[in-house]
Amino acid sequence: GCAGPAGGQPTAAVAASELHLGYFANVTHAPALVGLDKGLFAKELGRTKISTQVFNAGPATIEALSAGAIDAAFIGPSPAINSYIKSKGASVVVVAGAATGGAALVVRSGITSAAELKGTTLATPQLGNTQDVALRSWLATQGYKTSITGGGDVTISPSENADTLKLFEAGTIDGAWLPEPWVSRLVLEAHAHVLVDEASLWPNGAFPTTVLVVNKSFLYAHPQTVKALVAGEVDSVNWLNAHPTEAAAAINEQLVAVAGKGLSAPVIERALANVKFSVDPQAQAFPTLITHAVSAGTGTQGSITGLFDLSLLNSILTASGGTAVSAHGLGKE
Amino acid sequence: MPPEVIAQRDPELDARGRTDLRTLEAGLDALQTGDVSSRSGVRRILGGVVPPVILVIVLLLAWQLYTVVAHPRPDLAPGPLDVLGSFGSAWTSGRLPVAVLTSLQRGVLGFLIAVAIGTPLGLLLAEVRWLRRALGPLISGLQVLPSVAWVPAAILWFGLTDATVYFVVLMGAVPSITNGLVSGVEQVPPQLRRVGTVLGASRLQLATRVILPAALPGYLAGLKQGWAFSWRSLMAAEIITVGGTIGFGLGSMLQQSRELADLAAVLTTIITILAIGIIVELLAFAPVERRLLRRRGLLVATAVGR
Amino acid sequence: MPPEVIAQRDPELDARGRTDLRTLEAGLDALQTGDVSSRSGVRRILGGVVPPVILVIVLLLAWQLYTVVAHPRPDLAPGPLDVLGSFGSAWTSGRLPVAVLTSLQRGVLGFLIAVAIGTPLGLLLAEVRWLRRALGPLISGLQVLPSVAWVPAAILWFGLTDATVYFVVLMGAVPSITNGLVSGVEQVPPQLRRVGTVLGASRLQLATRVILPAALPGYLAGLKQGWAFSWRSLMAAEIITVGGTIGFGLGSMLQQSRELADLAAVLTTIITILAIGIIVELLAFAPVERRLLRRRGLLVATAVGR
Amino acid sequence: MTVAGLGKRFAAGGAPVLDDVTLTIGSGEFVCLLGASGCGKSTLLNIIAGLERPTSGTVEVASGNAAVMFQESALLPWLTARRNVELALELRGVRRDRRRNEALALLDVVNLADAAEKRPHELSGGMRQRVALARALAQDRQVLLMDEPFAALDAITRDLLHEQLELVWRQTGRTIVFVTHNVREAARLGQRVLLMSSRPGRIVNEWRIDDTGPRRIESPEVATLAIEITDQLRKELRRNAA
Amino acid sequence: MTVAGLGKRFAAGGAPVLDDVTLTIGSGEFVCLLGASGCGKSTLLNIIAGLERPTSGTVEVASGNAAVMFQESALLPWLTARRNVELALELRGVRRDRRRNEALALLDVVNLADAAEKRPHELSGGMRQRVALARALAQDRQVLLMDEPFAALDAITRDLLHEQLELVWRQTGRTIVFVTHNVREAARLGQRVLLMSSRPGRIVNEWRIDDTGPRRIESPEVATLAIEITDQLRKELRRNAA
Ligand SMILES: Nc1ncnc2c1ncn2[C@@H]1O[C@H](COP(=O)(O)OP(=O)(O)OP(=O)(O)O)[C@@H](O)[C@H]1O
Ligand SMILES: Nc1ncnc2c1ncn2[C@@H]1O[C@H](COP(=O)(O)OP(=O)(O)OP(=O)(O)O)[C@@H](O)[C@H]1O
Ligand SMILES: [Mg+2]
Ligand SMILES: [Mg+2]
Repeated sequence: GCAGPAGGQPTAAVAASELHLGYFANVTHAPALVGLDKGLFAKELGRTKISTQVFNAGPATIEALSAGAIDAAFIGPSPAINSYIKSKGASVVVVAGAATGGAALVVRSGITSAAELKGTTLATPQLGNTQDVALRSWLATQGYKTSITGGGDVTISPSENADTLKLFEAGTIDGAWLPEPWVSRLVLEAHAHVLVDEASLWPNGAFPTTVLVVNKSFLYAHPQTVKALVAGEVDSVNWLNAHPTEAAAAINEQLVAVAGKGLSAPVIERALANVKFSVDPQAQAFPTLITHAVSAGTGTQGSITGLFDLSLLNSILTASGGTAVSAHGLGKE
Repeated sequence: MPPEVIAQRDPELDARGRTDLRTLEAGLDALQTGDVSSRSGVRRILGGVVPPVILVIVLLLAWQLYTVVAHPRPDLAPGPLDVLGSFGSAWTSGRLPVAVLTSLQRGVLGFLIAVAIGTPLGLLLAEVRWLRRALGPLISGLQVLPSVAWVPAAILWFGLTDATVYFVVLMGAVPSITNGLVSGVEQVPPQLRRVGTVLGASRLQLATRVILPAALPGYLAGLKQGWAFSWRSLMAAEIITVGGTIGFGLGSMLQQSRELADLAAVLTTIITILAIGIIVELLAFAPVERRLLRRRGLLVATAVGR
Repeated sequence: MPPEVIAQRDPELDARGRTDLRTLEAGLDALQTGDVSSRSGVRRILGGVVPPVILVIVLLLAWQLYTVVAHPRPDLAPGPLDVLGSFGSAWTSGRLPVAVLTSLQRGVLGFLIAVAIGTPLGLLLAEVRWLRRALGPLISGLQVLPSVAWVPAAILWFGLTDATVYFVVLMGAVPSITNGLVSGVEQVPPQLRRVGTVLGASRLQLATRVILPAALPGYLAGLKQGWAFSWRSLMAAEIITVGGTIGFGLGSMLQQSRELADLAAVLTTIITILAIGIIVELLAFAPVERRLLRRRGLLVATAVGR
Repeated sequence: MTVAGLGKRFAAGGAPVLDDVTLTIGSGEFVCLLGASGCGKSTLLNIIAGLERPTSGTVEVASGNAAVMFQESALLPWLTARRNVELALELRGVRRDRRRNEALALLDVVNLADAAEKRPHELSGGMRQRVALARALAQDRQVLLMDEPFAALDAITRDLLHEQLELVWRQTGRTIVFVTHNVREAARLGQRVLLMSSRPGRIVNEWRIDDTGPRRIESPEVATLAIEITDQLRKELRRNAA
Repeated sequence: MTVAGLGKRFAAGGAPVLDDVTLTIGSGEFVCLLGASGCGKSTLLNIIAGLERPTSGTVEVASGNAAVMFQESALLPWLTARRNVELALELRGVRRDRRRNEALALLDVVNLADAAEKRPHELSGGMRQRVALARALAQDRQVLLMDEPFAALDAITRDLLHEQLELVWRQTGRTIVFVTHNVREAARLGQRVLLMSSRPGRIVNEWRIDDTGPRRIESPEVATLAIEITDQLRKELRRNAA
């Protein structure tokens, strides 16, 4: 029972009694981890209860959003784009950014240049996820043919990150394009080395790694709740950028609480050095992501105009004296 | 000539004839329904149970001996004692009981829903000829489809929720149950229908007093297969759909043990799944089926272990 | 009195008797083996095929109408045309043919290996009584275990390789095939064994000329079930074991389509899996079975669509 | 009971199975219908019983519906002998409290009171047919149609059941139409024997036997009649050989 | 053929099924073994055929093994009539090139040359038993044991098969032991009729019939004998009622 935003002012809309938030137990989702750890979301949400669900892959998160099991989620940009295009704009809206950077191609010793990748097997976290698309499109620029059915000059084998570590240690695969902290784990625990840092492929080194999305219908029904969520995230990102030394401990605390196991100090330090936290979703990068996904065969061409609704974020940012972020013509600002 | 006249024509001869016939028939009946001396039930069951149990014990001993003598990598070939230990710890930690309860509850609930859907559907198909001709092949076709193929679609529709699990279980079990009922009704001997008609049964009486009881064995077979499919589909669904709000079942435990590379726990779970399958079969279906078949004389008194 | 004397006693009467008997028997035979006029095969098949096809078309139209009228979210409820488009693009991109070929090849190879293992095992069990009593219940028990439960263990043993897939397929199919053969041999009427003995067959002749041909229908039923289990297990294994060096099969495609949130592709794959199941059944097993049963008069000439 | 000009085809354009069958059976008569297998005896009986519809002609049973007994006893296998009989009583409309005693009385008529609580599979073939006879009597119809009721039994049992059936007939005065292909059985039981031809089924001959009380199947009168009928029957068979 | 002091128990401590059965059968004789069902006729025949071992006593068949014919034809359902007969020839050791003709000749003996290429399920019950007879003849043994071979057939077919069997017997001079519970069948066919008692099975009576050529089942001599045997048999039955 919620009225639409017909009157311009969504006065009829009420705050949701509960907000279901999904995220990964992962360094690139630190704004979620810290926000929960420090109670920043709860503080902003007030009477609205927050309940969380931990995922380990983007597709499952999107499925939960589609099925209405969660209302908002921290997620990589590729699944968000994919869902938006497949649903013809009906599924999700990006309301803020969360993290940028922190992905790289790591390979075994003995491979020092792109030319030596021919005939190798490389892993990615999941078919069609942000890193998978990145690897495929980068390989294409290097002149390699790949296929999502597994053939080609370089075999890409989407595997779970934990499996990837094992497969790499066993010598079954020659490298992987991974997000943090797996890049750091492979480097520090399995003696891999970074061949390509994804940051080097983007202008200014800025590319989106994690964004905050909400169900479109939820946004229409409960804009205040979403605004509170975004406000909590802004606080969280600000805290992370203000306390770089305490961040590792706070993140690890949540990891232990959620996944039962934390990360070693060197891994988390190396990981945090590569990930930047920012509420700017880097909208300008999204069209490039689509082009990459389409050429890699994991995505379909489609319009993402309307994917962004940064109006809530910008009102918060400007109210606190910050600068607004741009949707680059892909939605409300 | 009215019947009474015939009947009274020679009452004395008649009475003599009757007594003589009575003795003759009694003699013949005694000969033809002689004692079918069968081995005692307990001995028969023992004869069926003992050999496989001995074999299992021998296999376990050989396995233990192998791990002791050959010292294989314990993560790739844990011994029976490791598995036992893993079972013990999974049990005391409460993980195993939770998983068993969750899975059993889902399996039973899913099965019951499947029965609730499959039975009226089966009755409808059995009764309405054109519907059976049109829908029957589709339902038989669905039986060919591995229900695990529904998992990805269900996940997209229902997300990682229990609804996904139930959907997959239903897609596995409903066709079996429906088909069992339809073929049970189809296999009712036409003779029995004729008997019902001749005895003057109405359409409803024919259905409830003759056709349904006669179709029961086929229906029961369908139920049994439906349960097997429920259980299979449930395990598949639980293994694939981890995460989300999905509760922790045996399939989840299997997948979790795999992720922890804990082969002993994997084997513990496999054995538990097997044990539950066998126990449900033995406790829930076997007695009903045996009673039903015995009442109809369809159960030949053969040794269990044949 | 030597037989010749009897035979020659009255040759003329004898000859008359023979001719008369010949006419009488011919008359009786003509009466009792009358033309069993059956509906023509084509019409029967048409009668069985047309109603479900019409139903499918109606369902498709209703589905399309729903998507046109109700405008559901296209990622959660694609229309039939979307699915058709997805099928076309998957086919032209080569993904679908690769997946079909890979899966079919694995399924067939796995099934053949299962036959090669299950057949001698079944023969052994059928022949050696104590082995059957000990091993039989274990093999029946294994049939209760969802073969998907073996996937996690197989992954730990064989890693993410094709060996895992084949192992799971074997664990699904071998028990069915073995059990089919054993129960086929068990169901050979004892009368036929006696006939063989009376005719003077040696032990080997009895096995090859009497028991094996008589056990063929049961064996075939086992093979059919074995194939169904192979295909089910294969799909489960392919869906679960993504990554590593595993080739791209229909299960992988299903999982991939799920990850790309592409429900149209998921439905395309489900329909392909169903179609392959039905086609293999129709092309490989049905003709063999029908021929076998018809030769034994076990196939009642009923309408296909019953 | 009157059957007039009865014809029956199963397929629309097929050969007729029955062709112009006309017969009249008086009340209390015991009529045997004799013919080679496949000549249409069961079809005729089913039409009289109302289980099938004739293609042409009419059937009129003066006393309403008829009771039927089949070759296989067709007892409901999940009910005991008594409950099988009770079902017939129930469907006839007998009140619940009287059913049990009436069923037991009927079972006693066929000397089966002791086996009342046994299920069909625990009974021998002869006992099953006697339960079926009791059930047919429970229907309390004037006409009893029997389709080769004793064909599946061994000869000793069959002879006893002949006596049983005759006793029942004499005691109850039912009209019985008894189908068989056993010439001696027909000659032993019937007051009238009707011989049917095959393809199409017609009534081609009829014999009447004076009822001089129970007769043995080995008796000379049965033998004489049997020889005569057999010769006729064989003539029919020879006709089919051509 | 001599059977001496034969006894048989199935369970170690159970009641004997056969007890002290002694009989001698001459070459070329046609002996009918008559008894109520379950009295041990099949058991006795199986012991003579070597399919079962006696608990005590001896069986001696002068001419070696015996051919056997069962109640259900027990043809191999996947072989045509001709191949069924050929199998018997093959197992007897007949050379491959002669089998076909010999099989066809044997089928002609039972008037089935036309149905040689049909499978059992395409044949009527009577035709199947005739194929089984041809197969038994193919074994070329002096002794032919028959266990209720015509019990499952309808009466008309059975009468014809009696004539067929008698013809074969007269032409080939086989020794035939024919088990039945049909008194008239025994009286119609046998030169000697042996009556067996039940529980335990013993030979309690014996009738000899002068062979004056083929006789009809309806003939007075058969009837007289049948009455006599039936009375004896019923005495046996009454004994069991007690
Ligand atoms: N439902 C049916 N559809 C087609 N033909 C039928 C059907 N029922 C019987 N027939 C044919 O009608 C003929 C007569 O059949 P019916 O069963 O009446 O013979 P019958 O005299 O009772 O034979 P039997 O002595 O073997 O019982 C047979 O040729 C049979 O093939
Ligand atoms: N294999 C067996 N094990 C135990 N008891 C048996 C076995 N075979 C037969 N019997 C018993 O032996 C007795 C005689 O059986 P048999 O088959 O010889 O009788 P029959 O005279 O041939 O009967 P029918 O006329 O019914 O064929 C029966 O009481 C039967 O229960
Ligand atoms: Mg009939
Ligand atoms: Mg017998």
